[in-house]
Amino acid sequence: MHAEEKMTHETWPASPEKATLEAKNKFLGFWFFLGGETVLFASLFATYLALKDKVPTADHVLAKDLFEMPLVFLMTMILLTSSLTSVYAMYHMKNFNFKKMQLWLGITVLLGLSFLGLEIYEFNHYVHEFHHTFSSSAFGSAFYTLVGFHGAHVAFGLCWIVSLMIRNAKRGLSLYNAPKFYTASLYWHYIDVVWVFIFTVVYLMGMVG
Amino acid sequence: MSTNAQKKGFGAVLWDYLTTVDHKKIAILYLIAGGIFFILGGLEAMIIRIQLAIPDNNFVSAGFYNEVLTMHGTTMIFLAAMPLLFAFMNAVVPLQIGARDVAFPFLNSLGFWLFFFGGVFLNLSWFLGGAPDAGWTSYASLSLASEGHGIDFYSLGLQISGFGTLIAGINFLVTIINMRAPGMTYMRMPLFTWTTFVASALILFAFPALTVGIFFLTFDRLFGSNFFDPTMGGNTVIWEHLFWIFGHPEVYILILPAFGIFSDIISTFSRKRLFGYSSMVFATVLIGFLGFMVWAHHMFTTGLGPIANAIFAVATMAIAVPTGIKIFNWLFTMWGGSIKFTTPMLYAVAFVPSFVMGGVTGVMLAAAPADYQYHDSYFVVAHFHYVIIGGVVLSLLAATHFYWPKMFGTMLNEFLGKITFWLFLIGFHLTFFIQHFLGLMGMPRRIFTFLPNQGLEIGNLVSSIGAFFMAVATIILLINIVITSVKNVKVGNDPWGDGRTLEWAIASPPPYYNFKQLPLVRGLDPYWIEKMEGKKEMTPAEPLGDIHMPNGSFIPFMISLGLFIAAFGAMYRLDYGWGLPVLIIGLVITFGSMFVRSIKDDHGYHIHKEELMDDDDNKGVKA
Amino acid sequence: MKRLGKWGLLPLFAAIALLSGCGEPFLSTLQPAGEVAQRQFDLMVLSTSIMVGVIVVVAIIFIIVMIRFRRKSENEIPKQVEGSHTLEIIWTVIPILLLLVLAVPTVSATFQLADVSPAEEKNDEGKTDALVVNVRANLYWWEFEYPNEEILTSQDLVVPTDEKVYFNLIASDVKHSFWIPAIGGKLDTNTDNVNKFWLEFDGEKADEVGNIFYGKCAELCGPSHALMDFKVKALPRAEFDQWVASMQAVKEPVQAETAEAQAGQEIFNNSCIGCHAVTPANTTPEQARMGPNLTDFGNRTLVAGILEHNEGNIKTWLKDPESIKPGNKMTGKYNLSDEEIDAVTEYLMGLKVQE
Amino acid sequence: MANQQSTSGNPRVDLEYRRKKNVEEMRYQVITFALMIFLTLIAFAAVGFGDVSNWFTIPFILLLAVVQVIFQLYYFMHMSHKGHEAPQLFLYSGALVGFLTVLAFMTIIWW
Repeated sequence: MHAEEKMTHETWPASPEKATLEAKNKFLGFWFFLGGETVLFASLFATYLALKDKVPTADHVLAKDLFEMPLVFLMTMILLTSSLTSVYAMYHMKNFNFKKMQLWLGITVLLGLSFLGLEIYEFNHYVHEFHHTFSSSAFGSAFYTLVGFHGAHVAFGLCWIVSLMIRNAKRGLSLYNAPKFYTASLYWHYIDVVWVFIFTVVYLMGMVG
Repeated sequence: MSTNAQKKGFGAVLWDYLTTVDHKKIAILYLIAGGIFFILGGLEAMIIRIQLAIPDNNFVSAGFYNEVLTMHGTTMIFLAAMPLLFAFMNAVVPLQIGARDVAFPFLNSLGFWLFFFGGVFLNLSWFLGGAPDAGWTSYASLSLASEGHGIDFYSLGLQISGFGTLIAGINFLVTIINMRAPGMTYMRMPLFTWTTFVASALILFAFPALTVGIFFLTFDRLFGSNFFDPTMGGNTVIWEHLFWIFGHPEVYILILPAFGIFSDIISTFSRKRLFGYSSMVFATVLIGFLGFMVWAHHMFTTGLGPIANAIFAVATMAIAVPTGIKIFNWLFTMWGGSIKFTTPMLYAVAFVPSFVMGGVTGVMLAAAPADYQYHDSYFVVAHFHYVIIGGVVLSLLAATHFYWPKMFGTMLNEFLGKITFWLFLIGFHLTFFIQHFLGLMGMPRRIFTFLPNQGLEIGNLVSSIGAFFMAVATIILLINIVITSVKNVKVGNDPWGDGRTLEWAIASPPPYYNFKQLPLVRGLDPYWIEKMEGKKEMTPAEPLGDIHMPNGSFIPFMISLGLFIAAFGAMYRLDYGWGLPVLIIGLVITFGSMFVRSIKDDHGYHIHKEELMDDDDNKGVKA
Repeated sequence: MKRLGKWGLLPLFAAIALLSGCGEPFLSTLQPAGEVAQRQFDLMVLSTSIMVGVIVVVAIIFIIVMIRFRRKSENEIPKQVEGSHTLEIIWTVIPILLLLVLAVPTVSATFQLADVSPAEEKNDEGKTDALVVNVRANLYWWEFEYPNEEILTSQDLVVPTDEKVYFNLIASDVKHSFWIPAIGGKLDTNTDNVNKFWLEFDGEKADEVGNIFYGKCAELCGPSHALMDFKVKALPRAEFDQWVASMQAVKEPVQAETAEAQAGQEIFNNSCIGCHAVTPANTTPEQARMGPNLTDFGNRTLVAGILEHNEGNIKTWLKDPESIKPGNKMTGKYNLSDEEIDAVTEYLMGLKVQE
Repeated sequence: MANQQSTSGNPRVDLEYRRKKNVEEMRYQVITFALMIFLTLIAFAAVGFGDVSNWFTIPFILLLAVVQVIFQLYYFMHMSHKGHEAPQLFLYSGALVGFLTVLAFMTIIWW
C-alpha cells in the first residue's frame, strides 16, 4: 500500500493512520513526543506548585483571590467539547468521509479559538484588575508560564489543524494525509489532558486555598 | 541520482551534505562537528591544566578561567560526547538492525543542524563579549548574577541544541521499534542498538526537564520573570532540581551507548557471543530506570535534609548492582575467548579497570555523609572524569577505530592507533588518579588558582603533565586520520575479520540505500551465524524490488538557522532596538520553513530494480 | 604485562595513601580533627576497603583473562557460551550484600550529622545553651555572628574546642558553600534559606596545628571563588570566653593612639565606615553590613583571607584590591592616596580586642 | 501492509463490519464524553459548594482528574486499541518521571 495511491471506500484500510511504514513511524514518534511533553508539563506543574503564592510582599494577590469559577468552568466545557468534536472528525476519517471530517475539524477549531479568546481575556483581567503580572512575583511567573505554555500549545494546535484543512481541502483523504490528521487530533486530545490537570491543580486547588 | 561515487565539485559536495537526509552522511556530519568541538573542549582543558600546574599561576585571569571551565564542561558534554555518540549511532544502528534508514530521515537532519547551530551559537560567545562563566551546571544565583551575555549564550545555545537532541532521541526509538529487519527480535539486537534504545528513552524523558529549566533561566534573565529570585518569592533550588533531573540521566545517556560499543567490541575480538546477553539487556534497562531516581545525590550538601539524603544515597548505591553485572559479563565474555588485541580491543580492555575505578568512587560518593567531604572537591572531578573519559571517551576512541572502515571504507593505521591508545591511557590515569587525593587533601573544584604551602603542589603538577600526554595522543590520532584519508586504501565488508553483527555484512562504506534486500536474521550475531555456516553474506528476506528513498532537503538547515537568528534577537532585545525585529525575523524563518515543509508533499522517490542490478555488476567484484 | 602490574597495584597505592594520611593537617580531610570529620573519614575507610575488595577481584579475573585467552591462531573458534545463571546470581547477590553493609552506617550517619535540635531549644532568656554561629557568606568574605553573645566578626571564625558548635548558614548574594575540610564536610550557604549543621573541633588536634584550621568556599561563586578562604581559630573554652568578653567590651570604636593612626581613623571614618564596622555588636541590619567587620582586625591571621598578615600586604590590598581578589566588591569604592593608605593601615593594625 | 486488510475476501462485507465497529466505538466515546463532563461537574461542585475540608477535597478532585484523563487517553486517544503497547509504556514512563518531579518539588523545596 503506497501513500500516493488513490483510495476508495473499499480500499480504505481500517487503520489509515497506520497503513504505511511512514505512517506507523509518525504515529509512534508522535506518541513518544507526547511522553516527553508529559515530563515537560510535569516540570511546569511542579514549579508552579513550589512557587504557588510565593510573593514578595503581603499586598500581592494570591491564588484564592484571583480565580473565578464561572470563567474556568466555561473554558473547561469548551475544551472538553472540542475534544469530542475532534473524535467525531476522526470517526469520519476512518469512514473515508472527508467532508464530514472537515466539518467537525472546523467546529473543533472554532471551539479552540473561543477557548483561546477567553484565556486572553482572563490574563488581561488579572493584569489590569489585580496587577498580577509575569514579573510581579515568582507566583506570577510560574502561573503565566504554566498556563501560557498550555495556551501556546492550543494556538499551535489550531494553526496545525487549520493548515491541514486548507492544504487538503481540494485533495480529499489519502494515506499520505490521514496520519497527519490523526496525529493532529492526538495532539488536540493531549492539550485537553493537560487542561484537565490545569483546571484541577491550578484553578480548583487555587480556589480552595 | 547515481549510486556510484562520482567526482563532484566542492560546491556540489557541500550542497549534498547541507541537504542530506542519509543517516550515514549525517553520521559523518556529527563526527566532524563533534570532533571539532571535542578539540575545542580539549584546548580548554589544556588551559585549565596549564593554569593549575603551579600555585599562584597567572597564565589566565580569574574571570577568563571561569569562562574556560564552564565552556570545557558544556562543550564536552553537549557538543562533543553526545554528538560523537550520535555519529556512531547514526552510522551503525540502522545497519545493525538491517534498516533502510532511520525512521525520520528529515528529522535526523533537523536534529543535526539544531545541534550544530546551537553549538556554534554557544561558542560565538567567545567573540561577543565573553563566554558563560557559571559552570556547566549554571546554578541559578550565580547565573543570574553573572554580567554580560555569557549565560544567555549558554541558555539559548543549549536550548537550540537540546531540541536537536530530543528529536534525535525520538528518531532512534522509533527506528529501533519499527524498522528492524525480518527476524531481528528485540532479544537479538546487538548491545549497541539496545543501549542506543535505552539512552534515547532517557533523552526523551530527561531533556524536557532541561528545556523547562533553561526556559526559566532565559525568562529570568531576559524577560523579567522571578523564578530564581528569592526576594520576589523565587527559589534557586528549583534550578538545581530541574538541572539534575536532567543532568543525572544525561550521564547515563552518555555512558550506556559507551557500554554498548564496548560490548560489541569485546565480543567481536574475543570471537565469542556476549556472556549473559539477557542480563546485559536487563542491566541496561535497569540502569536507565534507576537513573531517574537518584538525581538528588548531586545535591547532598544543598540542605535537603537527612530523609531525602538517606533515600537518595541508598537509591544511588543500588545502581552499582546492574553496573557490576555488566563488568563481570564483559570479563566472562573474554574468559575462554580468543582475544585479539586490535586498537579498538585495547581500548575495550583498558576500559574495564578504568571504569571500575570510576564506578567504585561513585559508590563512595553515594555515601551521603562522606559525600559532604567529597562534594565540589577535586575528588568529584576525578570521579566523573574516570567515568566520562574512562568510559565514554575511551569508547568514542575505540568506536572511531572500530567503525572507521565501515564509515569511510579505509582502515586507520593500527600502529599509530596503538600509540594513541598508550599515550592516552597513561595520560588519563596520570591526570586524574591523583586528583582523588587532591580533593581529599582539601582542594575545592573550579578554583582558578591555589596557594602554595597547602600540600597541593605536586599533585597538580603531575596532573598537568598527564594532560599533555592526552593532548599528544589526540594529535597523533588526527595525523592518523589524515594519513589514512590520503592513502585511501579501500577495504571489504568485514575488514576486522571477526565481525558478528549485520553492519559487517554490507559493503564499506555501505551503498546509500543500505541492504539491497532486507536480510533475514536467524539469531543473535546474525553475520557470525552465516559465516559459521560458510556463507559470505546474509540470506535475503525479500525478493529484489524497488526501494523507496526519502528526498534530500534544505529545510532542516533553514529551520535551525531561523532559531539561531532568533536567539540573537532574544538576547540583544533589551540592549538594542534591532533585537526584537531580529527575534521576529528568526522565528518567521523557522516557522515559515516548517510551514513549507508541511504543505509541500514529499513522497520521496524509488530506486528501481534494474538500477540495483546494474549496481551489482559494477561493484560485485570489489567486495 | 607491565600495564597489568600497574593496575593491580593502583588500589593498593590508594589504600596505603589513604591509611597513612596525607595533605596538610590544617586542611586535609584525611587527617580528621573533629568528630564529624572523623565519622566521615571512617565511612570513607569503610567504603574504600569494600571497594578495594571489589577492585582486587576484578583485577585478578582481568589478569587471568589477559594472559590465558590471547589469540594463538587465526583459526581458533572458541565455544559460544550463552551465560551462566549461577555466576550471574553470585555477582548480583554479593554486591547487594556489600552495599547493605555500606548503606546502614551511611543512613545512620546522615541522620546524626543532621541533628541540630540543641540549637533549637531556647532557654529562659530566649537563647540557646549550645553555641550557635550564624554564618553569612558574601562575595569573597565570610561573616560570623554569635547570636547568643550578640557579637559578630569576619573572616576569622573563633570557636571553642571539644564541644559541638551549631552553624546556621546563609548567603547574601550568590550561593557559596562552607567547608572546613579537617573538621567536617561542607554545607551550602543558599540564598533562599538557612541551612543548619554542627561541627566539633578537637582540642588536641587543634593544638598540633597551632589552633588554626583552613576553611574554604566550595561552590563556584565568581572570579575569586578560589580565594574565598577563611581561617578557624579553635581555642580552649576559657580562651574562647575571654575573647568573647573582650569583644563584648568594645562598645564604641576604639580610639587610635599614635598620631598617624588617628589620622588613619579619620580617613577611615570618612571613606570606609559606610561598609566596614569597627564595633562588634550584631545590631546593624544585614543589608547594611556590606563589608567584613574589622573590630578585631589586628588579630587576623591573614589579609583578605589569603595573604600573610603584615602591613605591606594590607597596603597592597588597599591600593588595588582587584589585583588580589578579582571581582571583589571593594574595588573602586574609595580613592585614597599612598599616604592615606599608610595611615589607614596603621590604624587598622591597631584594631585588636586582645593583645 | 497486508496485515491491515481483513481476511474474509469480500470487501463489501468487511466494510459493513468496520462501519459497525466504528459506530460502536463512537458510542463508547460519547459515553466517555458524558462521564467526563459529569466528573468535571462533580469536581467544580466539590470546590464550589462543598464545605468539606481541604484534606478531602484536594485528593478527591485530583482523583477525578486522573480518572478523566484515563478516559481521555483510552477512548478519545484510542489507547485501548491494539498496537498501543509502546505508546503506553512511554506515556506511563513519562508520567512516572513527571510524578517524581512533582513529588520532589512538593517535599524537598519547602522554604
